[in-house]
Amino acid sequence: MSATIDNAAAAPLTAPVDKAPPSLLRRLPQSRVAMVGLGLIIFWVALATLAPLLPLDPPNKQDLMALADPRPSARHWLGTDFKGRDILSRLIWGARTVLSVAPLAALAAYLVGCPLGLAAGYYGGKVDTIISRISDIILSFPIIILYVILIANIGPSALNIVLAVVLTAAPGIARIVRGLTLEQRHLDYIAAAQLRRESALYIMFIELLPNCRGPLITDFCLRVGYTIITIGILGFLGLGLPPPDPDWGTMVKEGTAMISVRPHMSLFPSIAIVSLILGFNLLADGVRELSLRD
Amino acid sequence: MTDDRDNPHLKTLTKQLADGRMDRREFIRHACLVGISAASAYAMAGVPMATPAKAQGAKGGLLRIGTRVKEIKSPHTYSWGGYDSNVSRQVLEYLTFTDEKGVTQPYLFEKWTVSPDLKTWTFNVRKGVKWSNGQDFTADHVIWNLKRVLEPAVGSSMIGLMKGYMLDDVTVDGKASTKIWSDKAIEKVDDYTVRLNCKTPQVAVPEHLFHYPMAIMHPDSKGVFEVGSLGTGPFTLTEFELGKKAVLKARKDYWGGAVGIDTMEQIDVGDDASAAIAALASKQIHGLVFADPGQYDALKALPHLNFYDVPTAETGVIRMRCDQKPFDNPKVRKAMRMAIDPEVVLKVALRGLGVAAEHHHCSPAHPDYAQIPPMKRDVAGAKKLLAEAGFPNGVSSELIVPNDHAWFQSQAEACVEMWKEAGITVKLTPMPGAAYWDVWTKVPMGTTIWYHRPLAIMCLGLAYRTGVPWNESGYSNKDFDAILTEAEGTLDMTKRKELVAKLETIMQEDGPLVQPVFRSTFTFMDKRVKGFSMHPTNYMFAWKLSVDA
Amino acid sequence: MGGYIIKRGASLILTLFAASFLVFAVTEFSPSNVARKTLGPFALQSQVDILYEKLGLQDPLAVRYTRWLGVLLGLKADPLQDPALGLQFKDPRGDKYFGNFGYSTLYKAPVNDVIWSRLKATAALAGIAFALIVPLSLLFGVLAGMREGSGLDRTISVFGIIATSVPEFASGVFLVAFFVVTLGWLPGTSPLDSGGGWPIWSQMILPVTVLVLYDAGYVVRMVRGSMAEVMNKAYIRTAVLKGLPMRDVVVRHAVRNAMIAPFTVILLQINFLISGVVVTEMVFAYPGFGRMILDASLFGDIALIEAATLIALTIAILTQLVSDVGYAVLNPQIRLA
Amino acid sequence: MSAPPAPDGLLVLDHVKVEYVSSVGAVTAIPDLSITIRAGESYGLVGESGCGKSTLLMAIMGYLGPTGRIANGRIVFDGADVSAADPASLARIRGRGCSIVYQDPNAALNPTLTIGKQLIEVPMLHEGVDAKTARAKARQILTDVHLPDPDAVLDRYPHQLSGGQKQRVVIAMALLANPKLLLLDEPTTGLDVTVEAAVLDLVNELREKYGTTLLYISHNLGVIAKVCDRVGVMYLGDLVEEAPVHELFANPRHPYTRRLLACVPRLDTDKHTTTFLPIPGQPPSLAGRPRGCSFGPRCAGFDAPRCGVAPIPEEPAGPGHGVRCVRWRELDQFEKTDAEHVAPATPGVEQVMRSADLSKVYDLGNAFMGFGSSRQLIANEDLSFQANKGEILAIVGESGSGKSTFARILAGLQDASAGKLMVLGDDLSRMPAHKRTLEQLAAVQMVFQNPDATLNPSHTAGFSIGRALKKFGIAQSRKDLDARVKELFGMVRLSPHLARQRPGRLSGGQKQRVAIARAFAGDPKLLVADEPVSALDVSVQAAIVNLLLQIQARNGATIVFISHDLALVRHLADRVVVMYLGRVMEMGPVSSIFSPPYHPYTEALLAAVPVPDPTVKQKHLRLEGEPPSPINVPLGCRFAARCPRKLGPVCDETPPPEQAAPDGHMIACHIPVAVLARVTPIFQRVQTPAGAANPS
Repeated sequence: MSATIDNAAAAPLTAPVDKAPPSLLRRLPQSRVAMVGLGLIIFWVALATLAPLLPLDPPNKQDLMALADPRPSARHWLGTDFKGRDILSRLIWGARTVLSVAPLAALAAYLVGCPLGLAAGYYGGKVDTIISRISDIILSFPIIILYVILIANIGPSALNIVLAVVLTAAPGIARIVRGLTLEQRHLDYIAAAQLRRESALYIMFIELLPNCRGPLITDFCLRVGYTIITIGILGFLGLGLPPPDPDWGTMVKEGTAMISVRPHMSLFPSIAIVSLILGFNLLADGVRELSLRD
Repeated sequence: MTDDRDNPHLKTLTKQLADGRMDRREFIRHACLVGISAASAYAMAGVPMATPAKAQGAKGGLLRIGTRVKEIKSPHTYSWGGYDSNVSRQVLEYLTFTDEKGVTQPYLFEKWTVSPDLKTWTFNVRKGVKWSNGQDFTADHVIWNLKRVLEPAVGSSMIGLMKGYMLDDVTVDGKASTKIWSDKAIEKVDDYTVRLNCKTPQVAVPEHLFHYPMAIMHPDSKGVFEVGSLGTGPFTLTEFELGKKAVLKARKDYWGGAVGIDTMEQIDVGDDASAAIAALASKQIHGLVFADPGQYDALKALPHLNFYDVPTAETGVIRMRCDQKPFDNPKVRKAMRMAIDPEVVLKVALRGLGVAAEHHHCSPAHPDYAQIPPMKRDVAGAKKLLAEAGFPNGVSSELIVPNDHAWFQSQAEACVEMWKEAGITVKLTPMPGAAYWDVWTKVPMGTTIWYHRPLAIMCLGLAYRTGVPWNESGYSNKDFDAILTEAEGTLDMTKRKELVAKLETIMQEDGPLVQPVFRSTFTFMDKRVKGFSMHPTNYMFAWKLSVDA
Repeated sequence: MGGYIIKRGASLILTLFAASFLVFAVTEFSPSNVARKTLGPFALQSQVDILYEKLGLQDPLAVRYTRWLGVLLGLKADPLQDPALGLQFKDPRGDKYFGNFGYSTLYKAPVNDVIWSRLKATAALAGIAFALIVPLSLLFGVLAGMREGSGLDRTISVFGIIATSVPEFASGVFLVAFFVVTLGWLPGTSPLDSGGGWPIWSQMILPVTVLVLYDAGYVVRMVRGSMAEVMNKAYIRTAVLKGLPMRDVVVRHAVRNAMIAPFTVILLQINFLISGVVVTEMVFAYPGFGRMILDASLFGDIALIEAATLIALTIAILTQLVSDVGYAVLNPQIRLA
Repeated sequence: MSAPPAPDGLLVLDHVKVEYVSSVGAVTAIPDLSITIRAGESYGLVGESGCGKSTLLMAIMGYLGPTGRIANGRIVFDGADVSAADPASLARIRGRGCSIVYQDPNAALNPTLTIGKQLIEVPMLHEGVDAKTARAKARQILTDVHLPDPDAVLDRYPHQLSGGQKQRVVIAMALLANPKLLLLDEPTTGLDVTVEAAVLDLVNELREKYGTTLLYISHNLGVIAKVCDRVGVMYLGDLVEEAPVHELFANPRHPYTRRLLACVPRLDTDKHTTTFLPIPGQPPSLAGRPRGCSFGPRCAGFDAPRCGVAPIPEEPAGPGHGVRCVRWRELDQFEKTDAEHVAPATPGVEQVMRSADLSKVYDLGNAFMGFGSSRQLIANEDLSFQANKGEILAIVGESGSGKSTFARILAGLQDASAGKLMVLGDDLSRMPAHKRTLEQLAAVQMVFQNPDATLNPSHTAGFSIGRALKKFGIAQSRKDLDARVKELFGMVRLSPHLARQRPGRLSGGQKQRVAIARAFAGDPKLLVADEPVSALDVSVQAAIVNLLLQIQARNGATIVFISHDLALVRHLADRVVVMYLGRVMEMGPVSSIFSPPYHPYTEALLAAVPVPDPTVKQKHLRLEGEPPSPINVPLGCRFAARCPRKLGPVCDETPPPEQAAPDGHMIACHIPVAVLARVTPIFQRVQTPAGAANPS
């Protein structure tokens, strides 16, 4: 029984029909926050991609000459770590790991979480109960504890980190997708699809999922940021990716002992981590603001 | 002194000293081992005896040491001397005392004599030692402790150490076990005399008695150490909180004399290297039990600290399983060694705090060390050997690195870089220390801590003799075993060194290990702490210390 | 209401049950076994084998899990405490009682002796941090969300986002470098012991700061978001157009509604603070719950991991319950069922 | 309008210009508007969505938000310039001079505070009285707005009240400030028609009692006709016409006003006699405001040199009647009063749909593990009616009547609990969509209520039509598909290039056209239309209704039309079913429903309908309370509890008999048909202007 609501009151009048918002991606430049975030991410992606072409020391090469004075110098712009390895090179090569593992892990979590959430939201009933119950159990776990227990037991490797992220993040994603699905499930376009007897899979993936993309893009960026923090924490707790290949968290950890005399050893890796996380968080924030503006 | 002159071993030893077959240091060490008093030994060697760090007199005050406060309940089954025994060490004492130079001296045993065949050891219990409840310390107490640690059900690692000369293998319910080889093995001569009758000759018995699980407990304790436990030592444990701190209060009636401080607190600073540094920097603690090479630079920069170090035979052996490909081929094993420059490892992993080793586990700190030509790094040679072994394209393997010794990883990383140049690809896999001990004899390549042991042949015998429990590499070489057995029965130092040289050569050519460095153990203490010296096994003796206000 | 409590209680037990089994299964992947961990690295393999068999470690997972559960529920005696093993493992509470988490192989002590003091220490840290996070986040969140898009809002939002982007280990490390090493104003570690000349309150400052910085950033943003949303609601317009001064509009009409959504999030922080402080505890050598879990996990101390998991989960689920009840109190439209 | 502000104006808007500022620049919402409202007057502002009427209201209250501003002109209230007021005096004006009643009472009340707390704030703040006095005052006002048990209401939270009660609370809140001017912003939109009528009665009553001046904003001309003395018509921020209410309805002078009135369904016409005259095109965006006359681009009489250059001045068209049109005198030359009349489809005798004792019962929760009692919601009970080929069967009723449930069962979105539902010979009562054959699915399609939800925002407008064509096997190849989609777009009068647009770029009317095209993709024999136009502006609604009638005339489909709008039903239905709480109260041919004998419920509904004609007088008949919850249904007649003609216990205890009246007219009531027939008709014309037809 509701009629159109003329709520042009406090907000600007509804967007003109002939100028509906273009896709989120094309509007991204409107958000300064998002652009700063994107800039930070692109900066690291570029460095990571170009790593083999850059005139850098190999990341694991130990420069014995630098052991005496590891501070930043013309030879090593960001100095060396206490094993004589070039920090800049290790940061850039380390970015390759972080930038592949974190998004990959988040993506894998989405591949698991989305179908679960869609099924729970669309089918409801027992399917929903089972999926939600399992999700609840995993989500009740204090997340860091779960990571520590998992990684300490199955061992630190890129694959295992991906597995751990999937296990811990998929339920959260499923919950979000379920919520978004529930919002839509009773909308008329779903009914219309049912009335032409579309299959459940079709409705879930073609009709429902695309409409979840706004919140999911935001969530994805946040999750990548959080995964980077997690990988950093695991490295810091000594559960990082196996040595000697550079891992940002491990670099911070290794540098902390020297913080009072050689602060650059943990300062630069920390800045790297913070900048990349900030990038994803800012992007997420910008995207969210933009999608709220619709 | 008269007793010393009667010592049956004196003649051999003095002769060797006179012939120059044994240096003065070795003479003193051996003389002490066989029961000659340190004073006599030093005198005979013509070395002025360094005044042992004496207690500074009762000045009072509080000493706070950063460590990990681990479980301490069962001293006889301690698994590592570094942390757990340093709490009980202040309360429970040992029968002998091995100083930082490796010289074993009397302690609760006032003196001892040994038969010429090195099988019968007679120990005199020091009189006047009183338990903290006032009771006298007697031979019965000693025997109770000895028997207890050799009881398989107790699970003390003393079994491993004394098995060769005190225990027989037996089968109980189809399971391998051990028992004391003879009813008379541990003999009470009188209230203040104990005799050990060994199955085989053994020169190192007094050193073994200083092994950390051999803490002397009161029989009433039933082997449990806790707050208020009886001990003969200078302190009593008054407070203990796992993972937090242990508080020890000085006894007024300690047999050894005045105790320098009133209270010792051992504070748990965690595993994080930076937390310990922060605690020292903010003067929350006076010093650390020991420091890691990774902390060295930072601590050196703190002006209120003194640096203490001592060279040791402690090392991290990268051992290869000889029954697994590709290490079943001795050429591959040798190539692994040839690709390494120990000096690089020393610099990178130990900040130079140690000595370069020669891949044979015998240290210049060992008296029976023999100087042989060091292995030079030879990348081309290593490649050639690999090609000969059938690996022209190099080999690859996985190296397990237990993460409870931070410098192991630095060592491994340095090695990986050098191996890479020789076409050897090694993947590092860190593992919690606890987990490593379940696989340490199984993985193809692993890094194992070998603590300081007084003799080179002890190390070789424990780790590389065919079939012994701690032979982690599965190494089996008949020649090696034969020479080793011969060396163990040879008291003549020159001869023994010749044998050891052969063993060292076999290790370098055929052995299962890459062993680039021996480390010095070191620590930092507040300059106000007086009387401290670094012990190679990180033992602390708080009663000798004092703290300036 | 009675039905509600029974329902929640049943779900709590079910969750604990499932989670404990999950953890049990995960620790299967851990190398080494209880016998080796109990006896330590230098015990002979034969000794380990004897204990292995005596403890029934060769049994299938389900059998061992049932046995563990039996010990926990007080139906079975803890096998490690069997004096026949000669392990000197003795729990002063007896070997058979409800809530017997068994024996920690890492600390060689009953789990109940180890775990509660850690929890207390962490609770103190978490409590202080929480007591700061909540008012700070509410204040800044409300200030920012009150006027969306204002300069104050942007400043607070940017600070919030930066704060959440700095992992605890990074901020911890730099706070130490600055306040401990450079200035010498604060102690570098927090052993919760005043013996080193630093009173305990001074030892709490840095860990609490690290937690507050990281966490408040997040909560501020939540509160801000909710506040901004509420400020756009029609009933706020109603309040303004009633002629209420801005302060009354915010305090009386906006804040309570703005609290509804972040309330759950705020309570979830307790959960995070109890277990997620592991990094902070590592940096400051704080003798807490998180560090204990890390140690236990690295060592593979199943009994301790299980106990810690169950306790953390119970806290988490109770927090959730409190948040649901509180949610219903804040929001009269919700009925608990 | 442009006359100098009258000295007796309580509220004077003097050349007000309102802008919204954004990063891309300022957008003018109201270019230049002047109104004077005299004390004691009831002024109505009418216009379609986006015309700026709410913006104007907020400008008067000084609450344009951070982006809005009054760029020019003055708003003088009771001698004080609102547009220049400081916050304190603004607060004083808001609190004591000028109160507002909002459109959506659900949103306007703070959900976490009790009604009492929200009410007593006002006197405590503005009169400085203590809480007790304030509460007494609040209680008094609640009594004035006829809320039963005001003490209980004071202690309740908003969600514990019904929509109508909440709107009464909002009105009470506004009255508490003793305002001189009461602004009402669509206060009855979203309420059921019987509730709406009661609220409007209240407004009129209070106006008489307190002598408050009213400014009433609505899109509903019927409501305006009921409560206002003077009316202004807004289009795109301009006041295009202003006149006393009778004058405006009798002699509309602006082309827009005329078109608007021609789009409104009336109770005295139907599809056979009249065709709606929709306005071509759609309103431009504010940013694309045309030069000259804002209505120019859509006006049949647009004459560029005269209309498209300068702002149009206001011209007097009678006493108190102003119009902004330069050609108002020439209206008859270009305004057709009669559009091309489309002959509606002729109903056949062939039965397409028949329901027999159809029931739908929802089990509300198996409470957890047997705790709590399980409850049932009876949505439909014993529905028995039929629809023939080419017929429009309308089902009317207020919210909760179960009409949408029936629609969903019919379409296959739900299954029934009992009874039969024969469609083209098959019983579909227990055959939801996934069990139906493709032929059965194609035969029954549905058009939904909410244009914003009917199309998937992620897919193009043509996408779902293409899917339907493919699924129903009508077209497979890309080429065929494109051709068919184009054809269907043509059928619903949409440019084919819109098929490639996403719904975000379509207007509500366009979306509903796409939805109709989609429903007709499979050439259905039966179309279920669930309130397809209720969310649309009246001019758009008219166009969609015309479209539906045209399509039906062409392909002879049967339409089951669900609606709450009796006037619209009067216009297009052939037969009508009146439902209340899941049961049929009355049914029959459309004309029989709108004349005696009435079912008492139908009678009350008709008495409540807002008629867009101030000359029609309705019989005063109001229902007590609001429809009870369908969870605890009475045993006897569903309507007994609210029935003004209740006989006694028999109504409560015995289900009413289904009495037959002539022409297949059925009334389910205990009162004999003969008695029911002895009532006066609901609608009486007071003064009949020339040319108006006799209301039925």
